[in-house]
Amino acid sequence: MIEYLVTKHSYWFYIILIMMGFYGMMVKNNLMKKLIGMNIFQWSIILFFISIGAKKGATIPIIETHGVLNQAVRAADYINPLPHVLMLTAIVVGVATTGIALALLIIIYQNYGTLEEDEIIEALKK
Amino acid sequence: MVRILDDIILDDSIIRTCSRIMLPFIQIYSLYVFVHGHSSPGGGFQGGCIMAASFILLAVAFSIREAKRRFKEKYIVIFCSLGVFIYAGTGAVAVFFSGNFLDYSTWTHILPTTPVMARYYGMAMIELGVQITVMAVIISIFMDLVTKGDHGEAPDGEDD
Amino acid sequence: MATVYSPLPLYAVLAPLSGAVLILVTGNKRPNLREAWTLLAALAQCTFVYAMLSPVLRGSVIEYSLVTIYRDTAFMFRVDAFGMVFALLSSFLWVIVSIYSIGYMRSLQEHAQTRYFCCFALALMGAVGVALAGNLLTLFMFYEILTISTFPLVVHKETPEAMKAGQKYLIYLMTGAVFILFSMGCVYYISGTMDFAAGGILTGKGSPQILKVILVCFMIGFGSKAALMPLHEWLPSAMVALTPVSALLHAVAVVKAGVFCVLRVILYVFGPALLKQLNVWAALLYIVSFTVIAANIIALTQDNLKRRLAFSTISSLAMIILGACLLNADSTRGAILYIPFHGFMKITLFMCSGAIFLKTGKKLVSELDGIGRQMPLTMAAFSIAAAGLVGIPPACGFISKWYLCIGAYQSHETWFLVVFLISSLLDAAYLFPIVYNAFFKKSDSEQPLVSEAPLLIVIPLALTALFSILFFFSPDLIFNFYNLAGCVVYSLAWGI
Amino acid sequence: MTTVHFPALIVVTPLIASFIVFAVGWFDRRYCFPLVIGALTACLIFAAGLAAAVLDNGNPLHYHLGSWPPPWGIEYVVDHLNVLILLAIAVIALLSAIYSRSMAAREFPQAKLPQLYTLYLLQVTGLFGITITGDVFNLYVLLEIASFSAYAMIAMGERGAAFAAFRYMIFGTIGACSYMLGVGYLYILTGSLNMADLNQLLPALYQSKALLAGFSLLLVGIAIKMALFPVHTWLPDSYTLAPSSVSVLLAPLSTKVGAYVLIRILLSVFNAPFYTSLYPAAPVLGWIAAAGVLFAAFLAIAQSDLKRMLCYLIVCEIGYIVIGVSSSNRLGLTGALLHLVNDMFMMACLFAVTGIIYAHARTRNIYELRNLHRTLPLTMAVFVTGALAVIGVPPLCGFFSKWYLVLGAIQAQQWFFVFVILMSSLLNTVLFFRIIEQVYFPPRESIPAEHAHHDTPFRLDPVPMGELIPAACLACFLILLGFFSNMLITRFISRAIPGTF
Amino acid sequence: MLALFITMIAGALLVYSAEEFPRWGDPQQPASIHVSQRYIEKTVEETGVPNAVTSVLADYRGYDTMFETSVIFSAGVAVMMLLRGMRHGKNPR
Repeated sequence: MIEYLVTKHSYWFYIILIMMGFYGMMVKNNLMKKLIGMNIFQWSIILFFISIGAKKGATIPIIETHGVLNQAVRAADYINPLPHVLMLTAIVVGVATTGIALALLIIIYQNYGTLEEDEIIEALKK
Repeated sequence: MVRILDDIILDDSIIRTCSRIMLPFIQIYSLYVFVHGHSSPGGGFQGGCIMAASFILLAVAFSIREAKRRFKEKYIVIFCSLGVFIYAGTGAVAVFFSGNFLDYSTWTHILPTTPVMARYYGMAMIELGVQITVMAVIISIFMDLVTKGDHGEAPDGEDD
Repeated sequence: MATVYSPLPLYAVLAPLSGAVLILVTGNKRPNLREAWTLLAALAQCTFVYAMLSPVLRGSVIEYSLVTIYRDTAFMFRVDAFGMVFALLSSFLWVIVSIYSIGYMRSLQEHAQTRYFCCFALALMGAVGVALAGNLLTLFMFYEILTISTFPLVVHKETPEAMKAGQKYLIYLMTGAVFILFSMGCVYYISGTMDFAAGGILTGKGSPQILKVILVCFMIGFGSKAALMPLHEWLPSAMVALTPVSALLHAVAVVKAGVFCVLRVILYVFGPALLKQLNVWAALLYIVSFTVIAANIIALTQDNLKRRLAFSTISSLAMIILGACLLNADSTRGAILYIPFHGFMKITLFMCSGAIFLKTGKKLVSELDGIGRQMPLTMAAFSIAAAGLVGIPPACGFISKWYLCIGAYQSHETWFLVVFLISSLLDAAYLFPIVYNAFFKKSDSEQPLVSEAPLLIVIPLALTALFSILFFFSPDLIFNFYNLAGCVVYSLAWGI
Repeated sequence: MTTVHFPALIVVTPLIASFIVFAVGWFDRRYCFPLVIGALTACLIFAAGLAAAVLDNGNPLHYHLGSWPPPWGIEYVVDHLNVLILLAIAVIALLSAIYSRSMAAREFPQAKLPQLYTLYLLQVTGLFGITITGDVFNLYVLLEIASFSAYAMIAMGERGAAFAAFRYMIFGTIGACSYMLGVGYLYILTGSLNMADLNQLLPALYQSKALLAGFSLLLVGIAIKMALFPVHTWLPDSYTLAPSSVSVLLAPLSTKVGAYVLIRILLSVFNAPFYTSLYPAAPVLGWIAAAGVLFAAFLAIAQSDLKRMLCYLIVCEIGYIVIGVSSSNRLGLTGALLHLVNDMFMMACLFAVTGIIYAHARTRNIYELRNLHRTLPLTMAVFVTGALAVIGVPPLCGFFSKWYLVLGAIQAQQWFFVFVILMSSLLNTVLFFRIIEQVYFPPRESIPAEHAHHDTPFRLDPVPMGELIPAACLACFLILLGFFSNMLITRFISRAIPGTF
Repeated sequence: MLALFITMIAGALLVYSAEEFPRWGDPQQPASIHVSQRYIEKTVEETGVPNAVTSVLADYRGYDTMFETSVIFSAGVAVMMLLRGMRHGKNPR
């Protein structure tokens, strides 16, 4: 168990974060808070991916050739670039989601004068 | 409800002076980040964000109107599509040289370089596209959000 | 048995379809042209079907297959003697009824006549398609077309009552269709084919339990159309439809399509040999014979003429199924003969009731006293058909009933012999009083003097009445029903 | 031009077109529509070319983007499974674009039309990409493109649409994120993102708990995207309130494409033993779907709003498809794939008709549609065709897919699924004949005079041809699909199903 | 309450399944040895770009990035369509 805790702590953190986000998204009544929960949700997943790419004692994946071309490069010296690339995409997606969500919230607020879900549903009923 | 263009104007000489000084450096820095993306952390997306940030600073420090005077609505629209178009076009050019889509190494037909360097330039090209689009879109989203979309396409055409 | 490949069955189905399209296109602008299309389509269909008679009589089978619907199951027509009987019957009676209904609709100035004629043509397409279908899938297609296209005819009057009837009709038949779909699936899953074959395709396949389930589902499905007793409810209430509809569809095309499908399943999917093994079969016999008696008894209590005829229809249909279920040569022959003969007689009765309603506006049996003097021809036809239905010799009903009784006797099921006889008595009991009162009883209420209905209405019913007498003297007249029944019995390898 | 580059072009053409539409539309709106039509027509041509190519050389086409070999680069795979769906998407996208012209002009302010068409093309891009891609992460990105354009277009609808869109966005984001998380689990276990490569690597890990977690995360994500029963709640609101010109594109395609993704993940990333025998994923899915079918069918009957009823019908049909998948034998899968294609056309047809009705009668309440067939004869004829197809009346297409589904369930000895399918088709009958009665045979008292409509001459519907013709074409497709369903099955579907079944 | 329950269950399952992950930062975990090796070792000689992230982003998986840019673009268009002239727009949403 201790071994699990120590060697995989980053995964623990991501799980805690993702659950916070999920809970916020499901329970909160205020749409803005829902949106914040959504962001936490997304960023925790990004954290997870980044922690996949990590390697002990490795540096950023920028190959130092020192001018000497085609020398042997050890993959273990550089952290894994792929998760970072994927997460760059995921970040962009997150930004876009937030942008659209904010736009929707502005519209909702202009129509109903509130961001509380139950009040909006009430307003929609009549 | 009053037009928001007029009520987001904060008048503070310190902020204005500082930001006037900082703006060019921010923009230079964004270009640096973009250009050195190949050999150091950075790239089109990051550069674009910083460039957009400079305009956002402009809008915050002076006024939306000011920012829009520097960066016309029309150009936002054009840049939005231009950037992505550069990207997709870069890929499509490869198809005309009977290579697969996005295969920059086929550029050796037009560029006097090796396939490897052709890829190098191709990447520079698309990073440029990313930079332009990201900058334009972030500025546009920012302006739409803060002004509740009440600028640009007013029924009486484009205001400045 | 030789197999002839010819597109005739396809034409026989396409004729009413194109007729329907033409009717729709012509619309209400030119009523005469529209009705001309109807007649033309009917005649064309009748000719196409009749053209197939002679090869079938020679014992060969006409096949024609279009696109493959499903692996080895094509959209296929396969015309054998049994299908021929039903196809001939419905296509010929359509000609007569379309004349009748032209007269009827015109004199009543019904609304939405285009819809009426169009759906009528579609229904006939469905009926003949069912008759000519070569496998379960094709049969099911036409069955559904028949069901759907009859719905507008049932609700034609658009009164709340009619709507209720239509809903009832749909619920019953659609539920049935679902059961059929299920059992079709099982049949394919067990036997790997859906083509009909004399003597059945399921012998030696599947476990008896699943076979029983399939049989029951088929019975529920097709029985709902054949108005077997627990599922008969829609038929009497569907009598709100116009008389020509009741006449052709609810006495011949639709319900007999149900009976036809039941017989198809019994004789060509399960096969007599297999059915004898399953002991569901005995239960089936008892349910059916219960229907025969009960429907007749209910008919006694009905005062509305059309409802009474409807219940008598239910009983007669059950009698046909009973005959086939007895599973021996003579009873089967009798049953198959009773399909066309009952068709001719019952349609006569309905057309008579329509004519009476047209002239006097009367629907109830109790109002018909003395009508015979004013409409002698109509009531004469009525009495002939009634006699035939009861089974009194100078009308064709006798022949089929005779065979049924012989069959029941031969299979040592004396009980069913009794059923046949009792039902005949009951037929007499609810039909003859009408005739008697019509001719010999003076009507107490003073009513305006009315004459015969217009010719377009009288001629058809006279014709059918005539036919139902002629068939007694030569059952092979024109349509060779007798020989066809013989072919069926022979093909089922019972010998003559 | 040879079909070598079609796999890339079919996705890139609408993409590039969308940029051009956006830029050009800013200056002159008149050029937008022709551009859209041109792009979509090109896509149709590409799709047809791909279909021909796949049929010619019986095995899948692979396209390496940037000409990097698969596990390193992204590859596109066109096989018998998705070329059929590509064709269907192309046809429906083109028809609904034609349909949406006058409709959108009515529903949107003129200034927004270019942006609408831009998002429209992006949506089509996303759908094509999802269908054609062979890389799990690329699929995620395309999923998001499709979803974003959907959110925005839905939010332009009637009152309450923005709120519905926000809810849809919350749900959709949960779905997309949990899909991405599942991809992350696959990646951390194998280090690969390519479907074919994963299919090679995974069997060694089939016992691992982490893989099971990843699998279930993927399933949850896809289930939300395809609106499977317990997580379907975003669908009815958002599709009902969306503008007709938009819902005619979204409603038929996006959920079905989600169903396609499910099938693709189950068959191409994992394999049959994993989700049938090793873990009982298939039966679980099947039972959920069966519950969903009944639930949705009953709720559909409870609705009085025509469009909302159709939305519940979509949930119902998705349930059919999943049932077919879960019966996990050749017949059932055939039924599922056939129903996937058929249902795209059925729903497109019905939604198109609903849009026309709403535009013409200003109501969607099925009890106010009386005698509509007098003013809109052809439209209502199309509606009846669609209704009969959904009910499953032969020879319309709906019958055959249901037939295969029933056979599959029987072969899997799942009698309850058989019951569900048959039962729900009964409920559909009730559903539609309720409306058909209201339209064609309204109660007498609602007609002013006894023979008011006696012999009214036939007039074509007073609606724009641009809306009528696509709807009629879709109705024709329903009939053609019925007659040529066997051709589809023998040419495409039977080869798409792996031989292990 | 139910939501809390669901969250807890899901979290527990995730924790449970995370036990089988390779230990964090292990250079030999499959994610680091299967595909990504080529990216690191070959980036200079295949693309001439020392920054592996850039080369993967823009070349190996450049197609993803194109759609990433399209996502940003679509977001911009969406926000524009949603908010522009909202106060002049006729039907309230």
